[in-house]
Amino acid sequence: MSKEFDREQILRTSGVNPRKCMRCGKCSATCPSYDEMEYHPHQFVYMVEKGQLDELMASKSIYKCLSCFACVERCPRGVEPARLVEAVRLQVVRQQGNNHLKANDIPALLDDDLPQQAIVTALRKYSK
Amino acid sequence: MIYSYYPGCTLKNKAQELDRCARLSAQALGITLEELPEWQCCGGAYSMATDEIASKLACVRALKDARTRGHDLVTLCSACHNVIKQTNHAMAEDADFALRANNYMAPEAEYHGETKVIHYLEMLRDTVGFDKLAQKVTHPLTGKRIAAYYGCLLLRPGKVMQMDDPENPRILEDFIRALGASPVLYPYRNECCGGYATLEDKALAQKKSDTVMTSAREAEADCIITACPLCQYNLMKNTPEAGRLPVIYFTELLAQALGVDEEAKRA
Amino acid sequence: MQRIGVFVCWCGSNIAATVDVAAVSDTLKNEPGVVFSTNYQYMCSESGQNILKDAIRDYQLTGVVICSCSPRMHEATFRKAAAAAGLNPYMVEIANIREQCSWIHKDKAAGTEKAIILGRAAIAKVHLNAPLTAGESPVTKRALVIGGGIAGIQTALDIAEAGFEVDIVEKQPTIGGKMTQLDKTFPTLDCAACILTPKMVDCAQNENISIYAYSEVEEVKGFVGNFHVKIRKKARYVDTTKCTGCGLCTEKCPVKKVSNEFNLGLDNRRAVYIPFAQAVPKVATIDADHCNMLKSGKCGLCAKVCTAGAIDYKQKDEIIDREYGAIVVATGYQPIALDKYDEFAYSQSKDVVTSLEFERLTNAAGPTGGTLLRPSDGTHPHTLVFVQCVGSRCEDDGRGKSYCSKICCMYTAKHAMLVREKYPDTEVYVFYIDVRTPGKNFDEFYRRAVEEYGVHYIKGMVGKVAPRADGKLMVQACDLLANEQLHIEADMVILAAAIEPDPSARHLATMLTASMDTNDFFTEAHPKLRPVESPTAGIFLSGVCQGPKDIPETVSQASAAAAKAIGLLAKNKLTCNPCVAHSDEWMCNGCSACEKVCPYGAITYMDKEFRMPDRTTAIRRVASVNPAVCQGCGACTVACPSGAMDLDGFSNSQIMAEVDAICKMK
Amino acid sequence: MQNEMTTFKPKIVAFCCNWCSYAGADLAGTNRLTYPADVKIIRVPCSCRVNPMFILRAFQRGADGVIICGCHPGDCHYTTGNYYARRRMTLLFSMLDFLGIEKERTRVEWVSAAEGAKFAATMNDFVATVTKLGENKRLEDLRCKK
Repeated sequence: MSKEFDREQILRTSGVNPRKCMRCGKCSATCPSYDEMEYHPHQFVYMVEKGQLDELMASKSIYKCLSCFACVERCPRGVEPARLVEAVRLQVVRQQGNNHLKANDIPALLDDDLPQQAIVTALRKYSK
Repeated sequence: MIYSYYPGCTLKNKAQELDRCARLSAQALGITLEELPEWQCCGGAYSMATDEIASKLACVRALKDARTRGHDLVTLCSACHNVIKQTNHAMAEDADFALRANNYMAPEAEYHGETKVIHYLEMLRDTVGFDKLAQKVTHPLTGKRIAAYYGCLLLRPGKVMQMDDPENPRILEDFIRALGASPVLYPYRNECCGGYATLEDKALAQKKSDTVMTSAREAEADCIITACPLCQYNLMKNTPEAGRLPVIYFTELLAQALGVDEEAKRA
Repeated sequence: MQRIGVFVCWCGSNIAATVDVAAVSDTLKNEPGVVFSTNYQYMCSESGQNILKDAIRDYQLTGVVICSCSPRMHEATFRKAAAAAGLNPYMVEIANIREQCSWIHKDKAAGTEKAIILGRAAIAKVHLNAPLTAGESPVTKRALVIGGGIAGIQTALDIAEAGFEVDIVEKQPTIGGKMTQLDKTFPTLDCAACILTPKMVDCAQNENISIYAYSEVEEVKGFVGNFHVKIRKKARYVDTTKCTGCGLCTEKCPVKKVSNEFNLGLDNRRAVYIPFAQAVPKVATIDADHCNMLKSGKCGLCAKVCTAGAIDYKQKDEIIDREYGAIVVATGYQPIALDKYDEFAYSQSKDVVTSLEFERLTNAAGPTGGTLLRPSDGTHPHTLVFVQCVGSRCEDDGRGKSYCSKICCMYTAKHAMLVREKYPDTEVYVFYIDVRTPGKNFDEFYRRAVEEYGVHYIKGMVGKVAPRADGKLMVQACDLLANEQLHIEADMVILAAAIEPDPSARHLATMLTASMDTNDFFTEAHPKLRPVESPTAGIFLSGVCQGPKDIPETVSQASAAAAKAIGLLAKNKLTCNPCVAHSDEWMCNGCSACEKVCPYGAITYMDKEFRMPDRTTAIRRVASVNPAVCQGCGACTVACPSGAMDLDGFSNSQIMAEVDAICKMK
Repeated sequence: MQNEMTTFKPKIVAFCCNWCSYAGADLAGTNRLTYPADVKIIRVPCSCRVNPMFILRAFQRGADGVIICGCHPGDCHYTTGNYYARRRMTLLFSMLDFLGIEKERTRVEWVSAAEGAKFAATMNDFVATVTKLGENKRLEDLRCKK
């Protein structure tokens, strides 16, 4: 699939206009997963705008977003970077055989107290 | 006062205490919670993608059912509340999404976000009233220092959830005061516990949960209350045992203060 | 039949690029009454105007239509040119084919067609134009300045210097405004008080200036040259003619815990108070909300200790009626409330302060005597974090402001520099999105903060400030250039809050019928060419009420507003707008409908003798419009049931003719 | 039918008050914000100068839509003019509706001198609405048609 197609699809899926970004970095300042990410929230916005998608789609960073909405809440320009991270991840996991988490993997990850909520959430986030 | 009630899957399983205490307390406060007969799992996370329709239909069905029954819908688990409230908002505000979602449903009765979704806490604040609640407390928790943990899902995105100031909330603190205890303010009460990352990145969940736990401990709290089973899990399982404060559901505290928890009394 | 000349302007390529100007002038040549039609590159240029003048003479034109830019731009220019050629200036009509045609339509065919229709409408109107003569009205030679900050002070001083009377109305007990609260001023680091207080004293001593402090404008009536204003002088419960400002009452007052607004609530004042030592007028004020005597009648201590006998618990608000020729608005600004930005913990920690509060904390006359101490525990802070753009440059989301507040970059550099200079043991961080320093010696100033004083400037924003139980503030931020998340243990956090117009400005704008933009800043008559005038004649703008400004800019604008006001006051007579209403006495039935809707009271009734067709005489009650008072809104023309009332320049038949020309089938 | 719909160009008369909306229209131009050329503006000193007769005349002469723009409530240059306009037009428009001229063909909008974008957006929306309704055949004086 072409890069331009990916970019268009990501913009449509996310509903985000990365041009609204004024590069203040508040999303990355507030992100709880910052240290776990290779590319940080502000970079998602910048790189999607510039079309540098191969790096983003190959990066493990897309599985590190906790969907905590902190960047959505605090962005002064209403860019909503979390939507972009979600859209890039979907662009990857929606491809055939690209599920990041498979149902068969789950039993090994369970313990006695783990709430069901964690499993369904992870499946929703990591798989199509 | 009658409400439709959406418990969610975790409350039927690992977080039964959250649910049980909520029902007992509601009864004591003269509120009837009518569980929706055919609710399905909310999915745990609200997909932010504009083209995710099918995964949100379970919520739309629950919302529509609540509309038919004619009562506002009460939720309890933070995650369910977040997903249902955001879905409802999208059905009301996003015409494109509403059109596509309605296309999956029975065509004769389109849904456009008519149901009012409130969290159990909002019900306590706005319907019962914290002052009235305080009068009904039979076993006041005087002297207890309690840290409220909001996490992220209860408050954000603020514009949609509209429960409280997302950066400086007070609803849980007011709740704690109503029960006769002292709320402890600490800065990480609205930061993420690590959430579902515990499944594949334990270290991340441990780091985040520890920040919250440490912050509450330094503020000299006796225990932490929460409305989210996953927060409760992370704070209990992903923090070092030394210095770990007990983490309980806010409804457990409520049932205790109202003196309705027979099991707890027997124990 | 009129002899009409049509002049189509190219405006360089502004019009000619999307409108076929030759086609327009050729088509309009065939309209009835048109005896001359041409097009030219720049009609507003001298040679363009000469074409107009020559044509008026050569073709004996009785009416002129110019197809050009907006009449708001050059109507006056062309009217003047026509008058110079001997044509009544009100025989000129403009067809707006630039702002309302060529600039908005990209399709040349559609643009040309529309330009022709707009030209036809103007021609149809000119056919019905009649020569008008402007009347005159007198000018009251006194100016009102609303707001006594540095902007109002400078304007008042300049107007007074030119020999005209000027009144300053200030709602606070003293003039001086926000500048009195500042410590030093950039970029030269003069002490604010040292350069401001002499000006305040000048105001008090200038015999042309009257200061109405602790007063507010209550009502504005009238129009340019002739404003009638009611000023409410709020009761101070102190006779200002007797009070010597000795301050004895403020020492003896038993009510000690009133939040001191001058120090932004960082310390307390008494219920009777003088805001600060250099206040002008330096008289005491009793705060009625907190005074025991006024609340319960039990105390009266201040009256006992006052040797001048100035305390007067029975004082009432006083309404003063004054007349003015010009009004200058200088209502200034306030920092926005930060309660919606609690990720910075402003309402959770005393050690998170706004920049204006920081000014007080470093001011020698402030609550700490100029020693920088943490408000929470009075200790010396070692690590300070400054956050820029708090609430500025935001999407319109109900939290912040969409504009750049303009002054924050510079005052933050100033704060950072002063802290480092006075306390070399500190570490100072400034988190910025962009550093904006376009001013004389501004960027040099900012560079000195970095290079000489070692202030750490970090490109990135702060995401969260977490007040820890041990009193430290955990600042979580992003360093965009290093691409890393930072965690700084700070002792104080200083927020550069966005500034917004003073909330009183909204109501004032309504009273003045002066327009405001969506942010409640006053709109200027033209954003580039008439920046200190409001579109409402006789209302001038000074300082931040028009948009964010620093002190040097405010002072230049204040002087500019003064110059404009002086220009108005220097005139003995003003030419009135001749486009006023008039009543056809034969059609008027004296019903009073017009009088009721007139906002200016310009319509009166008189009994007039008429010779009737049957040669008898009858006395009838008819409406009469005072042309000096009428502002030409036209409300009466629509209210009139008999159609007797009409508006010169915008008559019923003229507008109907325009409607016809626009709706006419092709 | 389809073809007729796409080629139909409505005739729209816009009355703009001199102080706010006319200036707002100028600002739309200065900012190059486009709207259809079907809109022709007539400058009046105030929205209260708009006599219901003008609107009847416009429809009589073949207009498909009429819009009146004035200062926001409370911001009228003449203090109260726009309030009069609002009341008069409310009555007039309901009468026109009764006569078969749909409510969507008539509109009162408040546009300040600073709202160029709002002016353009309003005109775009109004033209689209009127275009959808098609040609106005009510009240039209057939003698005016060639």
